[in-house]
Amino acid sequence: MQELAKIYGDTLLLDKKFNYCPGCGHGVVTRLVAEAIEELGIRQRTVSVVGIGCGGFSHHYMDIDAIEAMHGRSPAVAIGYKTASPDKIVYTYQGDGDCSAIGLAELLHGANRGLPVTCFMINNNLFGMTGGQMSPATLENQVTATTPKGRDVHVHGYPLRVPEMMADMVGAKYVAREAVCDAKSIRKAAKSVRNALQCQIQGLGFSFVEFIVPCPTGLKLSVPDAYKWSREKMVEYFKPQVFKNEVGQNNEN
Amino acid sequence: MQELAKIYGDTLLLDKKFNYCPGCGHGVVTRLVAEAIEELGIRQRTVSVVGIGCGGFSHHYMDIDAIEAMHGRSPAVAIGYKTASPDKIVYTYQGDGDCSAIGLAELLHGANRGLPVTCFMINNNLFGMTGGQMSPATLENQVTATTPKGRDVHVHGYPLRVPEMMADMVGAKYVAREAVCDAKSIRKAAKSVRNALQCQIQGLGFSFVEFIVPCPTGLKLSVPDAYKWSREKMVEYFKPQVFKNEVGQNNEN
Amino acid sequence: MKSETLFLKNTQTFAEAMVRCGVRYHFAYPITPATEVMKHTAVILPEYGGRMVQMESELAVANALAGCACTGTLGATSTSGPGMALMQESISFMAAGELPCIMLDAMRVGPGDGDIVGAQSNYFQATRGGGHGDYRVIVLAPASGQEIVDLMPDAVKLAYTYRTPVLFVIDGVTCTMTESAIFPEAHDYAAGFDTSSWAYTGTADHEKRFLLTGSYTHSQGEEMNERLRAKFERIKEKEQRWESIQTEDAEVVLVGFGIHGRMGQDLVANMRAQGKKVGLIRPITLWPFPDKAFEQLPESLKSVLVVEMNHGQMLDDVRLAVNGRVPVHFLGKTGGDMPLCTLADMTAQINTLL
Amino acid sequence: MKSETLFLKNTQTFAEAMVRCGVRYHFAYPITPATEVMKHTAVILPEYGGRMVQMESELAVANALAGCACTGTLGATSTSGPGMALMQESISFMAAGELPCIMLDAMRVGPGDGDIVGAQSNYFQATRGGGHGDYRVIVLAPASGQEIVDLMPDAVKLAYTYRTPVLFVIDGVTCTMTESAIFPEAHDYAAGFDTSSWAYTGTADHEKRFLLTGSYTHSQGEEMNERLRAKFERIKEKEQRWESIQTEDAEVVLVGFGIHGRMGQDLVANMRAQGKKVGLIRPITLWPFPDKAFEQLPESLKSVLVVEMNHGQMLDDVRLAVNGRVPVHFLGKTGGDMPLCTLADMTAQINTLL
Amino acid sequence: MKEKNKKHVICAERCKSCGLCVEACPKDTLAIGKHLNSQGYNVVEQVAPENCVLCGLCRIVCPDVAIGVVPLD
Amino acid sequence: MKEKNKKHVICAERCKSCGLCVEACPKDTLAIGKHLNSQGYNVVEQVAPENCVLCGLCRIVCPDVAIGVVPLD
Amino acid sequence: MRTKCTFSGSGGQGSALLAKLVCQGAIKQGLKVVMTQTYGIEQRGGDSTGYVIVSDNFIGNPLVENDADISVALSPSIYDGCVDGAVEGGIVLVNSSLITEMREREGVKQVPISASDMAVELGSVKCANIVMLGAALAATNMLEFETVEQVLRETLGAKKPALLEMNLNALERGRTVYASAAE
Amino acid sequence: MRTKCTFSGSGGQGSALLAKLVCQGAIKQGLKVVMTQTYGIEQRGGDSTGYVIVSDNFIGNPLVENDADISVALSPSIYDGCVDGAVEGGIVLVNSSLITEMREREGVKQVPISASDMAVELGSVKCANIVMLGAALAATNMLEFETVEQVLRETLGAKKPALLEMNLNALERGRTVYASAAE
Ligand SMILES: Cc1ncc(C[n+]2csc(CCOP(=O)(O)OP(=O)(O)O)c2C)c(N)n1
Ligand SMILES: Cc1ncc(C[n+]2csc(CCOP(=O)(O)OP(=O)(O)O)c2C)c(N)n1
Ligand code: SF4
Ligand code: SF4
Ligand code: SF4
Ligand code: SF4
Ligand code: SF4
Ligand code: SF4
Ligand SMILES: [Mg+2]
Ligand SMILES: [Mg+2]
Repeated sequence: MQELAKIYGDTLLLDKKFNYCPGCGHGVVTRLVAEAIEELGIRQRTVSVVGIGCGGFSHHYMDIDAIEAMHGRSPAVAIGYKTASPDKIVYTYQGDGDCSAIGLAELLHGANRGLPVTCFMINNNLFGMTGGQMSPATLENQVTATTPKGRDVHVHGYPLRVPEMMADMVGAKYVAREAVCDAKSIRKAAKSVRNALQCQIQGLGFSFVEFIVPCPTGLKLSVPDAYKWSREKMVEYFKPQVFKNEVGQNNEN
Repeated sequence: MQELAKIYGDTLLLDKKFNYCPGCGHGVVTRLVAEAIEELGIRQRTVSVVGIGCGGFSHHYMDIDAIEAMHGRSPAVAIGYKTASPDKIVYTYQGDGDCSAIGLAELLHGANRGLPVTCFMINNNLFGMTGGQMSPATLENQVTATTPKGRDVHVHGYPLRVPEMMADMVGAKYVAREAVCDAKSIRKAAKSVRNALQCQIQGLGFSFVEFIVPCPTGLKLSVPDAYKWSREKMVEYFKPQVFKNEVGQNNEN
Repeated sequence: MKSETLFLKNTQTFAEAMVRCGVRYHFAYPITPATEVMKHTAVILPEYGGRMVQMESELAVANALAGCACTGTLGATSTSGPGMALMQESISFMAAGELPCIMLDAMRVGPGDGDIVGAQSNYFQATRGGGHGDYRVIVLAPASGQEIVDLMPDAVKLAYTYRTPVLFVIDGVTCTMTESAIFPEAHDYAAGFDTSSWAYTGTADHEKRFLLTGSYTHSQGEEMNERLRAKFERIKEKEQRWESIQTEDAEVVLVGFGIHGRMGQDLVANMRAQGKKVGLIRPITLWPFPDKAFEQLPESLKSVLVVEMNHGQMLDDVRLAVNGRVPVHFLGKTGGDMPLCTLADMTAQINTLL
Repeated sequence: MKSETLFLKNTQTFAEAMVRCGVRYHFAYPITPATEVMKHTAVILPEYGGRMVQMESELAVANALAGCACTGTLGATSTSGPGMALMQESISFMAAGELPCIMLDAMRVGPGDGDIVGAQSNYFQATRGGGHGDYRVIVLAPASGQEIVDLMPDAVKLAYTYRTPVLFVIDGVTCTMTESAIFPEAHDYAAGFDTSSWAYTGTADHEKRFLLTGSYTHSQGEEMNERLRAKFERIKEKEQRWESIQTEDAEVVLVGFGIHGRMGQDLVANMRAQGKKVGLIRPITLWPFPDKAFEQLPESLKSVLVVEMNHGQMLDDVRLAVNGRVPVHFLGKTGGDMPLCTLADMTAQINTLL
Repeated sequence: MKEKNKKHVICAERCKSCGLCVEACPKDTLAIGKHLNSQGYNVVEQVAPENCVLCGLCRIVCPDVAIGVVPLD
Repeated sequence: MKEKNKKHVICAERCKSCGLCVEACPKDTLAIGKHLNSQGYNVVEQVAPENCVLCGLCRIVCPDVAIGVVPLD
Repeated sequence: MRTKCTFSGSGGQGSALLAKLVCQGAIKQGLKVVMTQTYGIEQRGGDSTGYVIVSDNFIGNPLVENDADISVALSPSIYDGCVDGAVEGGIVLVNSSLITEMREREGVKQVPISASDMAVELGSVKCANIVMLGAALAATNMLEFETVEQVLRETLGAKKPALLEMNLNALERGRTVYASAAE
Repeated sequence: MRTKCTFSGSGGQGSALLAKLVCQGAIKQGLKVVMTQTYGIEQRGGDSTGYVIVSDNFIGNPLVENDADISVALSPSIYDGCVDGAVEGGIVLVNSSLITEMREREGVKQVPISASDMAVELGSVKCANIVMLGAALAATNMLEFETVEQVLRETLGAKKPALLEMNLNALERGRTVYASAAE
């Protein structure tokens, strides 16, 4: 740990073990966010507004201030915060349920408002914390705790694609979907995290990144199978792509 | 009145005078909806779920059952209704504030769910009933009761385009934006009203029509000026178009 | 479904009971510890021709429930405190619109998002409401799986007789307890009620109807309020439910609902065995609060002890019912690994009062 | 801003008062009769370097307000009953997270969406809350434009001293009344409080901080609740406010808040002029309820009359305070063209009690 | 080109004097009149009924269902 | 092709035995070992350290920040 | 001294302005004043009433609860309410140009004034409210006539000097006409 | 008669199953039974405890409030809680394969049983909980031994006959070993 700490710097608090399940995709995204904060040198002026869900723990592993908002309301909290303190860097860290089920209005209105805040949506395609229920991102016919015969799209609709809904919004300046399912996709995701925060630092406007991550526990799959499933099924429907990038900055590595 | 009643049939209750302001676009849309119900022969099995706003009065002028939902929640009410009574025809009649400010989540999730219900959004680009405040559809720099110096897009975002957000939703089968600003656009709008209800009658899925209408009172303009303003300014930003039409039916006139 | 005895978690018992009594549509959004209810109805409702519909939020849930009720059909929901907070708007709407439905608050610790362990801190929320205006809903507080089963037919009847939401409040400890309950033969109690005089089912067989809770003329608003006021008075008069145990000669009466009421049964037995004159009043309806239970308190009574899994909420209602006749004491806690007072705590406290 | 006398609608007075006392961010969503407040702040806040931010809903409003408070900055909102219902979740959150802010409920008739005429039917919502868990917020009930101005500095101080939302409840009749108020020189009372010990402003000058109201260990939940319980007790002890008029020898005491309390002033004067021994208690804080006002009720007292613009809500608190010593009567109505009892109604009722 | 079996009607009680039909009429047959209805509005009237072609445009644009072309009986 | 000044490290206490690094390693140098850490997980270990090319892929994929390549000091 | 006033009319007749002018006059004279209004959903026009209480001490009860000392009825639709809303011994000023049928109420003095006609004579039907204001001042002595003149000057003077002239005349006309109309 | 039981272990040790089997046995014998569980956020594994009360009459208080008559401690992490949670005169069955350090508590009888080792011998460490069940039955007489055998047969018999055999052996082993272990 001490040794690893060298490469991570001050943001990541390695003395706190992640209490995510083994293999949980939140672990990777949490690390990527911490790395970007460290690299961008914004740790001391960054505040995380986390959602209710497994990702709510993410801030415990970083040396930054944090606010655990009510379920789904992080974007509104972030807007209130940023209004009063425009010099701070504010990002939300929300699950797909938090962000796109109960919190859809706050997210989309937040995006449309265009204040420079950043929303990260960690899409593990179900409600992890509450025990693996269907979320808006659950795939057609997927069995979950609340869809014992699989998601019936005639009752519960098709899986909801979120960044696609921001395409038309002028105030949204960086919008991307990334996957966190193998080394290559993780490297790409790291870039989007930086871009999204950079977008805020430059005061351009709203930024958003969705991450496709596996929740082995909720999927009731072994860790490798959960990753395989996400790589194959999830990424097919939720295509990773950068929808919008108005960040002037040139971003290497 | 008696004489006019001949051409309108049973749905429109002409003995009740509209209590919209002179020139209000709600009057036209209300009539179009009544005409479509009459033509499609669904009066006795149609239920209107109206929003809170000036359009909340729309059902008073029709011989149909109605539910005045809480502000913004009509789509959720309609879904509960349709779930329990799938043979009924259920449409919501909501203002732009009701539908796209406070009620955005219920609308979009409703659309995505894809149950065959119909939502009509009457976009007069402000909150009419409460006295002309900014709505999500208020144009850049437009002066309203709550934007005394005009809508500042850096604080309140750019005007929100709603049907555009449904483009990607499989469950939404008829999606259109119409204008109600002159005879020609009204004729086109009439077609969309029929198509949207037809979409529901055929059980295809969710249908949605936005209507660009003038609110002379809220705009503080004379009636002709309000229509002119809507034709010019509103229609420029909110382009009327049929985004999606999966209604199998051939629709003449 | 024939009569049978099932050993279930009480959340599952709730699901079974409501479906067997006629609920066909269950609208819900996951939240611990209420989620088990929707997991269970997702499995069993299709067998009854019904459906569990997971909505995108509790706001949507409560409004879909209202829409379902408008058709005259019995719907239900289940949630916990944070979800209840989001349903207040629609509960006020349903109360105003006189729409029947069944709701469950599987109470967990607050405030804020709170913890998933049990609590009774939503007593005010349930009985006084956080919605808009003057309104009440009937609140039932069963203390065991069997009582959930036994109260369900009543709940449906109350919902339709008075055209009102009926809210079950069950603390998270009781909700997550597993025990046996005897289910009588399934019976659709809702079907016994004729809703054709009010349901909004289209004008084929009735004159135009509409449900308004606003935008009426001022006088209509007053009429609605007076109609509701009269109905609430009627419910208060006729529907108070409680269990009294050995209050006739008691020196101390324990008052507790849900799990504390249930523990009180043991407490009275234990203390009576020691010759101590202790009685119990266990409110079963929280609204209407069983004021009548307090009407004939005995001369022997020295004090009343209210025990709650919160910081003192039903306490107000007990004090209102006792109205200064004897001192009313309070014992309560919430949060922590043991979010409730133990029997030992209660016993110790009562001993100081005897 | 210098001291000046302004003749304003009381909603505008509220806007002026809060801005002159330090509110810099006003988050709101239109609703009659509260909308005037945001219309006014939209004009004046920019002059103070602040901003009125119209949000997409009351849910967003209340959560933005929480976010603003997290920075230590004083924010405010204004709404009416239906909007209050939607804010319950976040109010519980702010109470749990100990976040200061100023709120206004310009009370209108309910239930459901209700009518835009005035009411006092959100007393329970304000004092008992509809949010999740055991919590309270300070509730102030001014009875005139001048009292709005006079209470505002206190409101800001209370919000920061106790780190809590402070909620003004003003019935729609009083809100839409136009009258003069003397404004003292503007002063930013919020600026006088050091928030650096708790605000979530980044780790540049403090150790990592985080605001949790859930997902804590069970014991943290209990600690939070015990901390809040102690704080609420402190507030109850120290912050009760009320106005008593000629209660010392009264045979009947009238209790009313807001407009009814104000009318009571005339009533007492009129009846005393007729030699009738009538007094008035006008609660100014609704939570904490001024129990102390009822402690030394005179021997002469025969009964208490509670008058509200609702169906009896503060009535509970008055009965709890009187605790059975004398009968407590109630007079109240809501809705209609005249949504409140007139002075004539009140006088007639009191005459039957003398 | 008047169509047979049809006639032009105005429902004075419903008219709110908004003038939209006046603007829409291709034949300039309509104008706001002097007569006040019970709602207090100056009712629109046909000032040149002979020019009316029964095209129905006035009906289409009227937000108050106060005007139109109806069958002769 | 080992880079100089760098070494491969495993933080046994953080490892949750998920196996993702094992899968990701291009050189098959990693395997789940027998040692249990205090969290009760079998810690991953380098079974063929000599083959490690210090490419850092294991670090990238590890969800628990339990493994990686660090400067020699 | 406390005077309760009711100013009622239909949309556009300026009853709210009337109420406001009285308020401003009262403030000028250092009196206490409270104004309440019937208020409705924005879009509906229709009748409106402004209630004003002028007093030399704190006004507890801000309601005019059918005890108006002076009531101005500008249009027929609100006439009944004005008559019922007057106190025993109160005065109702009736715009007899529009209100053609009056009904008796014992103990209430009704004074017909053809305010709209006079206003047309004076230049615009819009100043009928000011005619009534002049009459109301004459009927009650609740304010100095000059104070209200001053208020008119301040509010209209700068922006619309032509209007001011007409309104001052209307005010005066109301005052002088009251005496004769009231016999 | 009323017996309060606590079954504790770490994730995967099957303490909840243990509790459930006791419940099923009780139901079979027509007894009243209530089970409560410590419950947490789904994702966290960790320790878990099942509390069971078996009684021949209605169970008012469903809590085992530090008054367990019989307590099974499967892993070291929950050992302390088991000892503290026993009633005066209660019995704690200690899985001595994993719990190597015991601490004295007066009035509580602690019985070490190397359940995990025995389970390994019997075929799988997973049946350590069943060994303990056998011992618990021997220690308390709260249920007939045969009833629980029957429950095992019904729950495992159909699906997993091989497992059944092992578990029946484990149950028996627990019973016989209890006598000697308890001296
Ligand atoms: C108002 C409210 N409703 C429901 C819940 C229960 N709840 C907690 S987390 C969660 C969803 C978690 O799913 P997601 O946001 O996808 O996060 P994940 O755990 O999958 O990362 C829910 C429904 C709550 N805390 N508050
Ligand atoms: C929860 C809630 N918030 C606010 C209001 C107040 N309100 C009534 S109508 C309305 C907006 C009306 O605007 P829109 O939906 O665009 O309809 P319009 O009147 O313009 O047709 C608002 C904010 C309310 N009734 N309920
Ligand atoms: S439940 Fe899923 S999302 Fe939550 S920590 Fe476990 S693996 Fe991660
Ligand atoms: S306010 Fe606007 S939307 Fe409302 S009725 Fe009047 S014109 Fe129509
Ligand atoms: S029918 Fe045509 S021509 Fe005749 S009045 Fe109407 S718009 Fe004009
Ligand atoms: S459009 Fe209709 S309401 Fe308007 S003037 Fe013509 S007839 Fe009258
Ligand atoms: S650094 Fe590369 S080669 Fe070495 S263990 Fe990690 S993945 Fe394998
Ligand atoms: S990826 Fe990390 S947690 Fe998983 S086995 Fe490898 S080192 Fe351990
Ligand atoms: Mg998720
Ligand atoms: Mg609108």
